[in-house]
Amino acid sequence: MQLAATLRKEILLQWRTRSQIAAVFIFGATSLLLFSFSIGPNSEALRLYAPGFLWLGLLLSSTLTLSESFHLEMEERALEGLLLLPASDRSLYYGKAIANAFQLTLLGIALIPVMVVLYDAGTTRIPAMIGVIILGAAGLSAPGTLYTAMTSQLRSQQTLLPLLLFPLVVPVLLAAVKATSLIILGDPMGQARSWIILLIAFDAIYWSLCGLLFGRVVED
Amino acid sequence: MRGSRPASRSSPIEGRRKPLSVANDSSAAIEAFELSRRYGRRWALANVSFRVERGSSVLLAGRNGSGKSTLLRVLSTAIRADRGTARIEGLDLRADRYEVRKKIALLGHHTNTYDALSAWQNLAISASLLGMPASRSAMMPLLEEVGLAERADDAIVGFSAGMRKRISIARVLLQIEAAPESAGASVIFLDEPYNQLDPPGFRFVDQMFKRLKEKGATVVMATHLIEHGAKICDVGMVLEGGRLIWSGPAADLPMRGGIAPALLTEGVA
Amino acid sequence: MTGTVTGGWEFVAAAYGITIFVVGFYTVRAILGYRAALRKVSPTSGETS
Amino acid sequence: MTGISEVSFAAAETEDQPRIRRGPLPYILLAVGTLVILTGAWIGLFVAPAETFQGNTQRIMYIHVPTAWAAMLALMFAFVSSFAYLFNGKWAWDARLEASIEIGTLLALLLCIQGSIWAKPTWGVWWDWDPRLTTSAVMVFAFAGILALRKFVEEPGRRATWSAVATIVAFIDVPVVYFSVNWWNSLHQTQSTVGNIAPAFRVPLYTSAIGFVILLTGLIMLRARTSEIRLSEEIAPPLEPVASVGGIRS
Repeated sequence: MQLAATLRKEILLQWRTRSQIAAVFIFGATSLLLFSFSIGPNSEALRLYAPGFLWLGLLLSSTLTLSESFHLEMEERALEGLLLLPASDRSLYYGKAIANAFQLTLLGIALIPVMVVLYDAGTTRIPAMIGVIILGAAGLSAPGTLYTAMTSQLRSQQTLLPLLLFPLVVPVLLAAVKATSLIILGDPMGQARSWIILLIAFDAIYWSLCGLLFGRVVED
Repeated sequence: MRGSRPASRSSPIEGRRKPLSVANDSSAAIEAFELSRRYGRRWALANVSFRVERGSSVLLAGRNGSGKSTLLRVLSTAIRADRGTARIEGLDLRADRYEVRKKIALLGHHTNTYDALSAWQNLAISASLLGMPASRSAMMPLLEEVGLAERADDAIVGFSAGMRKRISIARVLLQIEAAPESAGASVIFLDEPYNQLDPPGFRFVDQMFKRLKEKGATVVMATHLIEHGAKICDVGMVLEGGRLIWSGPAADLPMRGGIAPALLTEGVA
Repeated sequence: MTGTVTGGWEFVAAAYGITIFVVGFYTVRAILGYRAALRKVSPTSGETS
Repeated sequence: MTGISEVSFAAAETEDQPRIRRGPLPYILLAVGTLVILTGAWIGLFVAPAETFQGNTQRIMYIHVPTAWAAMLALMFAFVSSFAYLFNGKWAWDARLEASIEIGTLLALLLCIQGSIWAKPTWGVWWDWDPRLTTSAVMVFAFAGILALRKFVEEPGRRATWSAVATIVAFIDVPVVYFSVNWWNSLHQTQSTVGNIAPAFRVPLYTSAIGFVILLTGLIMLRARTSEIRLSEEIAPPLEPVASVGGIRS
């Protein structure tokens, strides 16, 4: 029941800060454009690297959305106020992590057309594609939410969050890129399934672990 | 005003040397035992022990940096004690943290609000977490009470410090009412509640104070307005350098509270 | 010993050299750091080793 | 009833203070460890025969594999220290955490360097995306990030809790990273193995492995002592148990 209340709060916050999300989308689209310059106008190579670029763009954007979501909590210590009501740290964590995953999923889905246009990397397997984006976004947001809860309380948050988060999400990146490229470039051996299972396993581990640890991070 | 104090002159606060030999009797709202908290090299709160009876009101005085806010934050579980502990209505600060939070409400220096959201939405978030109806119409009476009804739909980001304070006060009121199944907060910590408020705001805090006392709640108020506080509180406590240096009837505090005269002359925040 | 790849000593030397240098450097630093920290808190001790 | 309440207050009252630890044990361990490692290196370099296929470059394994074991042990100890700190809040565990993360990261870095030196003559490239090598590189960055986090957090209690949390999160990631890289790379690269070693190669390997573990223990002890002394300077000294003056009334 508390989770419903925290989710309601997150929806309110996201709706009120929707212009921020639009700005992050532009950031992501710009990075996709810039990535293509590193390859050159070689449509075949671009198509090959498109999934990698998509996920790198999403990973870079995630640091922005994560920081912003905790900036709102920390500037007037709103999170502390909720903890003292009392709200359970777990419901606050899962509310936040779900909201961040949702935001990243939206961003990922919005970036697909950009990827299709820039890299000619389209696919008809839309549900599978969205499924991979949801799982990947969840994998980024679970540890991302935990780490941002720490770094947002520090002065040098912009540097520290990528430093902590990026090495950790290597498996997410690998699995999501592989699965996405198998979806786009064709999957004769049916390998995408095993990458999706890896993503699910990562999500399962970190959604439970970070929920347990969040309380220690936000409580003084 | 003085008539509101209990007839007996004996203070509900007693410092104690031994760890609460008659502890855990349910009549105490707060029993603190050697509460201490450090910030880095400094003990902001050092061995503070006292006992507050239910329904009494405490005036917490002391200079800037004497540990008033730290004490209130430790007692309200916003921060941990590094040493010692306390019981709030019989519940241990450390062991029963979550349960303690159901009993307390803190009006602190931070407003605990979301700038991007409107006044009513901020209150609605708290209300829904407390399991209370959280619609806009349910929030309106509360906003009217704190004088913000016309600004209910405006984002807080444009609010003045005093208006933000009123929202915090509204949230404390919400916690006191709370859901019907739980009793609501009954130990209230007010950290400089008059700060940033205009004269109508002052009267408003006093009204809230009176209402709390009528409900039988225990109130601990840190303020620099000692003469005013002494009129409405039962008990006085003075902190200095993180230590409890004086406690007694609040009415005595302005005259006999040790450093209290110095506090009065050094200006009021 | 037939089929043995000869040479490669320069890689072996590099690997051992770097390992000894890094571990040795860190060990010395750890010892000095500990002694400095000890001296700072209690100036009289720290000579014993 | 009175007694119970006294007990519960007494338990909460305990306050942990970083200690200043002395004694020659770490120095002894360092000396013994160094000697054993040097012995193992001697045997590995000059006594053991060259390996049939890889030739002399195989001798790198006599330090590479022990480094890997030591790095893994150090990080495992960091993981244990994190749990210990989160459960009992003793400063000593924070000091051990700092020591073992620092040493584990350094050894993982060394591992990458040794690995690429070995990869050059064996595979012809400095860096092949071998799962072990890649995993240790990822670990270097992950744990270096935690060391950076420790530098940025000034409040000691917060620093300890946060780095313990981050260590648990990062350590759980090690097998996941290994597994995913292994899978990712398995299509075009057969793995290097160190299994099934002949006795002639086993002696130098195990000798230096034992030496590395002894040295590691000494280093962690020494480094943890330093951290604990620094902590004792950061944290306010214990309060004198003064008689409360709250009761003094005029």
